[in-house]
Amino acid sequence: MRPLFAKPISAKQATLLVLLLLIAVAPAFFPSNFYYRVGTLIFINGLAVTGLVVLIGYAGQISLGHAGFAGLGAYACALGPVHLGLPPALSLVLGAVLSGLLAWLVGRPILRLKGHYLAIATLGFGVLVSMVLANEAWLTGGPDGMAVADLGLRGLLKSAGIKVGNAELWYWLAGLILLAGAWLALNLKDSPSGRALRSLHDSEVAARTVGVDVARYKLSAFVISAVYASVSGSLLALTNRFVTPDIANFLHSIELVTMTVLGGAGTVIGAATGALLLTALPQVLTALQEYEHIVFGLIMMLVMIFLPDGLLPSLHRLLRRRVS
Amino acid sequence: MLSVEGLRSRYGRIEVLHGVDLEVKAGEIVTVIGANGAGKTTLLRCLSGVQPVAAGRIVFRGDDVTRTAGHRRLGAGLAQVPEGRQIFTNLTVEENLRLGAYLFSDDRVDSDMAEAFAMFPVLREKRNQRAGGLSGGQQQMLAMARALMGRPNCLLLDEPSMGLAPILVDQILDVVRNLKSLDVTVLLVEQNAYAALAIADRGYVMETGRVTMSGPAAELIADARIREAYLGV
Amino acid sequence: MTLLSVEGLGIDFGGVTAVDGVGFTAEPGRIVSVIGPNGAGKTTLFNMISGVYLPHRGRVRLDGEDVTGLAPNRLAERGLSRTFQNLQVFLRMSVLDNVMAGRHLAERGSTLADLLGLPSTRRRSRETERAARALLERVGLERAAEREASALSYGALKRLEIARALAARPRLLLLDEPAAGCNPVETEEIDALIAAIAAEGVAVLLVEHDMKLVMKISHHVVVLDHGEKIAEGAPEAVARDPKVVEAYLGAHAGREGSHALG
Amino acid sequence: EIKIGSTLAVTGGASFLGDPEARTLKMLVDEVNAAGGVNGEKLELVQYDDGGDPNKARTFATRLVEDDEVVAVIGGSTTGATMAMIPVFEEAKIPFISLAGAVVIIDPVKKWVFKTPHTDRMACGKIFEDIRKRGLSKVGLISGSGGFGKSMRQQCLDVAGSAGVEIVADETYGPDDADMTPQLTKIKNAAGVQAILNADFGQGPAIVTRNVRQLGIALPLYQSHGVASKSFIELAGEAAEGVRLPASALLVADKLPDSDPQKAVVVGYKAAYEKATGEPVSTFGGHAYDAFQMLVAAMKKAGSSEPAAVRDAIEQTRGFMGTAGVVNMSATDHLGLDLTAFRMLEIRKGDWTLVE
Amino acid sequence: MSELLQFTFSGLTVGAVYALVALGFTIIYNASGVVNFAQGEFVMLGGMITVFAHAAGAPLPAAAALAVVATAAIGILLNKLAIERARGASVVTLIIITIGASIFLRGAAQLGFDKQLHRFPSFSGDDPIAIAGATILPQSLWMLFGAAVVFAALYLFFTRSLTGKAVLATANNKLAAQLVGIDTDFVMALSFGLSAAIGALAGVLATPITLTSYDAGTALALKGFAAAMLGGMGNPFGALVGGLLVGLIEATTAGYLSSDYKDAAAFVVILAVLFAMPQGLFGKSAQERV
Ligand SMILES: Nc1ncnc2c1ncn2[C@@H]1O[C@H](COP(=O)(O)OP(=O)(O)OP(=O)(O)O)[C@@H](O)[C@H]1O
Ligand SMILES: Nc1ncnc2c1ncn2[C@@H]1O[C@H](COP(=O)(O)OP(=O)(O)OP(=O)(O)O)[C@@H](O)[C@H]1O
Ligand SMILES: [Mg+2]
Ligand SMILES: [Mg+2]
Repeated sequence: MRPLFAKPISAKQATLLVLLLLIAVAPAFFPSNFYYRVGTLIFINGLAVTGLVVLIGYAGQISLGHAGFAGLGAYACALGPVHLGLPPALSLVLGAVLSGLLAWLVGRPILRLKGHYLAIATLGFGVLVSMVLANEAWLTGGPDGMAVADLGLRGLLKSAGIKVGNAELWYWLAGLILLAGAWLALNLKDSPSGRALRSLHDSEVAARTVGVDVARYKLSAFVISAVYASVSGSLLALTNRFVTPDIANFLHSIELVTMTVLGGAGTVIGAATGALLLTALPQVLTALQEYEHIVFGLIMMLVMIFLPDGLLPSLHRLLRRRVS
Repeated sequence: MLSVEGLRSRYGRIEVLHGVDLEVKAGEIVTVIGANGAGKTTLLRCLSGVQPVAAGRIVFRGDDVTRTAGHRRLGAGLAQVPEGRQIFTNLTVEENLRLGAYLFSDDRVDSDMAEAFAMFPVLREKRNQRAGGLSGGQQQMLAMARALMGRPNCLLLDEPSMGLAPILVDQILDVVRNLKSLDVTVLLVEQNAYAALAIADRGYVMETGRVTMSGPAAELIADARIREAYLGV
Repeated sequence: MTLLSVEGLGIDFGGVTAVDGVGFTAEPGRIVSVIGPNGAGKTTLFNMISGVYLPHRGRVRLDGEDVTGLAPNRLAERGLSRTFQNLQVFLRMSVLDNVMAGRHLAERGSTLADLLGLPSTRRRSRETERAARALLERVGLERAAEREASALSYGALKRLEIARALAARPRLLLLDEPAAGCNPVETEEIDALIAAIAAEGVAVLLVEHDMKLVMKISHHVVVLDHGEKIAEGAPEAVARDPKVVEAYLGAHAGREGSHALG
Repeated sequence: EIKIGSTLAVTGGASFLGDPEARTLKMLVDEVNAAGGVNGEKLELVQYDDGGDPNKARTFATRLVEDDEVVAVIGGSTTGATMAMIPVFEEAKIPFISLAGAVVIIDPVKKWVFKTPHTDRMACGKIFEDIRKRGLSKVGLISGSGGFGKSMRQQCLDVAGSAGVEIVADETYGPDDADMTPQLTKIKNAAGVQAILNADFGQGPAIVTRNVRQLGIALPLYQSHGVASKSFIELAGEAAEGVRLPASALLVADKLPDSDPQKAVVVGYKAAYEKATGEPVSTFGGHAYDAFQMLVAAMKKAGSSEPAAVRDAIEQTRGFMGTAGVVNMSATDHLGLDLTAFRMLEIRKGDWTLVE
Repeated sequence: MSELLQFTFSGLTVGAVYALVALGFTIIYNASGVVNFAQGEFVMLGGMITVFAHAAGAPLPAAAALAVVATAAIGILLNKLAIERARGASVVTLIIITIGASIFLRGAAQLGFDKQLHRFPSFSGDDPIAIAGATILPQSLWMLFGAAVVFAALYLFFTRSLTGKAVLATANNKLAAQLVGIDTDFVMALSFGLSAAIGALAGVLATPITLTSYDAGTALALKGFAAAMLGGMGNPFGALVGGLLVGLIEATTAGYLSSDYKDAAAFVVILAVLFAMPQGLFGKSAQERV
């Protein structure tokens, strides 16, 4: 038998390992409970961004409307318990299914568009969703939002004799879900479907001639990323216990895409990095008071200028150059 | 006219030119032959200033142009017909040609364009069509014609006969030969090595980023190693 | 039964007829070359046969069945595979992944299974990889397997496309100027490769301006000019056809062509 | 040292709420510290900018509680942000005084949550009262589609019946819209319309006011308390003549009769604010002023900065004179203002005047 | 009837703003394929600089001219310091840089100016012009006029001038542009300068009607972008028509249907048009041959 270490671990295993270590070890350095909250937000954003890696990084299809799906997921968790009497966890699943279905429906016509036209169409879709959420106050509480039921996990754990703080609990829950999401996306990358997605990214004609059903694969990437966004939105609503239509705002969509590209659109670990940067940075920059936005914009530009392939891939390349 | 000393260039961290020396005298036709991936295209890209030079010197008409911006070299008379044609697919044929003479005023453009059309009548037929709709060979003609619009005194040709029908291959090589009579210096990269050597004064052989052989074209054509490795006879 | 038969195929672009009334057939194990001057309509013909363009007139039949206007991926499912004159490589993927993508039809499965990384998926991936590496060896790119495709030289990309097209195990292979950008020695390697592919029972359609190659390996030659078929037949006969010599070969190449025939 | 937290919409669409609020808090903290602090301890203000985004507000709320360990929080410029933060403070048991408008914040009463601004329901009531006084009853409503406008629209629709007013047209516009003539044309053509009410803050009301003039509509135009700042008059220009709105006494501080019990407070704050910032005072800064003074008074009264003690003291606030009026809190009323606190103002010759 | 006319006037007023913003997008897009997310900030700067220069005592025309020139300079700087440095980066990367730039400019405006809403006097007063029972403000006519002039200038630039062709060539194939002697850095600087100037002009013309503040750019950019896509990105005529169309759709929806969903109507129309014409109304298909 060959010794274990003789076989280098694959990129997929390395990514998962790094993520797992980061999630598990970080709390040791948390000065206060507040950092659990930031960590939770990073994981929740990271999840949506991982979905966008599938859509943007693998398949090369842009979307400026994914906050719309996050909004659906969030409001599913808000409305399910109130209007249908569903438990929140089930509402999350229902939201994901609905988002997937909606993505499947609108994806067909929308994904025939390319580049900026695809961007504006998805943006339009997102705007429509957020408008419905804001306007149909009888259902959604309007722009001022509505309260969301408790997930009830903490109570469950308590009755099982496990006591854990709310912030901590959400940290671990979101971390686990992000890991699961990353695992799925990584599986996909080097699978036959992943190759089909990446091939149509580079040349649709060539992808067609090797037999790839381009429309179908684009659609599946769109549906997958919509489900990711929806789950991420549900988690955000559940951890906040409150939701407003802002979650479906197009600025949120742009933020998600920015995270995706900033970290490095093609890779899951890059996406997580982008989520980390854009989520944590504003917290760090609060010290700068009114200079916050200037510095934030500046950092975004600098990262993209000096690390044009995104934070992680570029750093990786730099390091390799150093070594060789 | 054009001399290159110790030229090195890399893509990212991979060096693909490892110190190339080469010299083209005024009025000469010099050809570079070599296998796929030898670095011929990279060499021409360096000469035109669209590929960074890591080390070495490029001297054009007595001036060191190693760090000169690409569009300045064109002003000095150095033009290129690039690999893969690189035409402006969204512009019309005529606009492509007009941009070939970008640095020059309108007055000489009309006559030059008429010459180009005379050389490749197809282009006249398609003058108002989007260049992206042209067939591969027609695009190659357009690339050649566009470069000539700039009235270069030194022309770099990267596989100008690629994708051309045999009739046109002959014609292109005739054009190249004629350039000599117009005092245009030519550096020709060509896979059709036999034909290239036939019209060239001198030749260089490149292998994996280095010049491994050089000499008068007639000598190279007769060289057994070259005949076996590049001419296939 | 005839594998491919093309009947009266034609298409116009904005009033200009690019191809008109072209017909011919192709059989397993045989190489049919399509030659003609630049702009004669060869690539357009390929685009119509492979489903990239929708023909305005005429029929394409595979195994006698009308497949005109079918999407390229549907045609690929029926065993048609091709390369491109204007390279269409998956530039951001590795060389190996390019060829693996070429085996899409054989390796595809449910996307859900791929997401979950089920053993069946991994097994298919492993098989694909083995096949892809073998193909890379066949076109001489085995050492470049892990490189990103965008880092290859033009000639290498041409060969990569051939490997990708072969990965689909086609019954009908369309090659558009496979030897462009290759020197005579490299061209010989390619012609040996094409001959070998045909010998395995694949029907090959070849567009190429290298007359030596065409004359050497074709079983049948179709000549196009201005979108129409002007001649057809055995290579020797076509090369001597005055119409062909005038429209296409020119004096010198005509000589070269007949020279190649010995 | 006593740490007080705040998170406000200093930037973003609601920045003209959050910006004066933030400036006011800074100014007041400095003032108090210069005077020796509270109960012998200096105050420290920890302030964040949530841009009006509820999710950010929630994060900052957690940060204030967990990381900064503040004893009380003032803030939430918008209703959405406030509502998103409430569970955090309720759980952490920290008194929280909101500066946002909607009734839902304090109705039903939440143990740790208070607010200082008038509710939009009160504004509707005040406006309808004035309309009735003029002998009118048919109102065309045009509201912004943001949180403020939406919420006030709903409240106005709710109270219209009991106020004896009929809403004969109900139009909306988006927060970034530049021309409301289509909506106003519809209102103009509505049967029997006698007055127009615009529920919104920000640029919308200025544009509506100009559009009303452009269309030559001669009906009385009412704006909400959301436009109560000098810049509205500047932006709307001449078209603002005759516009009426309910607002706090702050805007007419110097015009109040000396006998007015509120005069001292509003004149004092106005002068201090305008000196400190060089900008005209607005109602919104006043909300922060009220909240801060109430908090400090509560801490003094409790003689401690213990959150629970402070909370109890806030709840016992009686007869506190703020910029919004007299505040009388109780266990069942965490706002403590009544309608008398509102003044009806009219814009004449480019300035606020009291309507009596 | 006068109702419809009023809705049309309203639509044209708003549409002219969108058209001006959309026209600003075309140049940078045509030079680089990049949708410049900071375009809205150029519009904002045009308005804000005019406001503050005017308040500081400059006569309105001088203040406006200063705003246009200063904004153009900021555009050129943005190109020099950011875009040019990211040489060879992908279009998506460049777009993210422009998003960063827009956040930066907004932050800078918030610091350098203030957070208040502003406006300055209309060019020809505020007395509405009455036509058949409907009214339109003179400033709306100024905007329509401005949009028409910018459109005509851009149209001539791209179809008649060699520099215009060089701009198109640079976006189409940068390598080839360099090989024919086009100074692509200059082309980029020029397009950022021009785009910024057009944006600033839009701000100058629109502020008397729309008002402005440090964060007014985002919403304008969104609508302008939508209008440009409706008309077909990169085509000045498309930008003009797209802008006016979006304005008219919004106004008639607000007037005849529901003002709640007037933005929705605009996007529904855009989606419908794109499904039928994937390149917008006047966009050219740029399908590459294989
Ligand atoms: N963009 C790139 N990134 C990395 N490596 C590259 C890139 N382009 C070319 N190379 C490598 O540089 C070497 C030289 O390539 P070049 O294109 O100059 O060869 P060539 O002699 O022109 O070949 P051909 O005859 O096939 O055109 C090759 O090994 C190639 O793989
Ligand atoms: N998409 C298109 N739009 C406009 N014209 C086209 C298009 N495709 C082909 N054509 C025209 O059709 C004719 C045939 O082109 P095609 O590419 O098929 O020629 P070809 O025989 O392959 O030539 P070559 O040997 O140069 O590659 C040409 O005149 C070309 O301009
Ligand atoms: Mg080459
Ligand atoms: Mg062809």
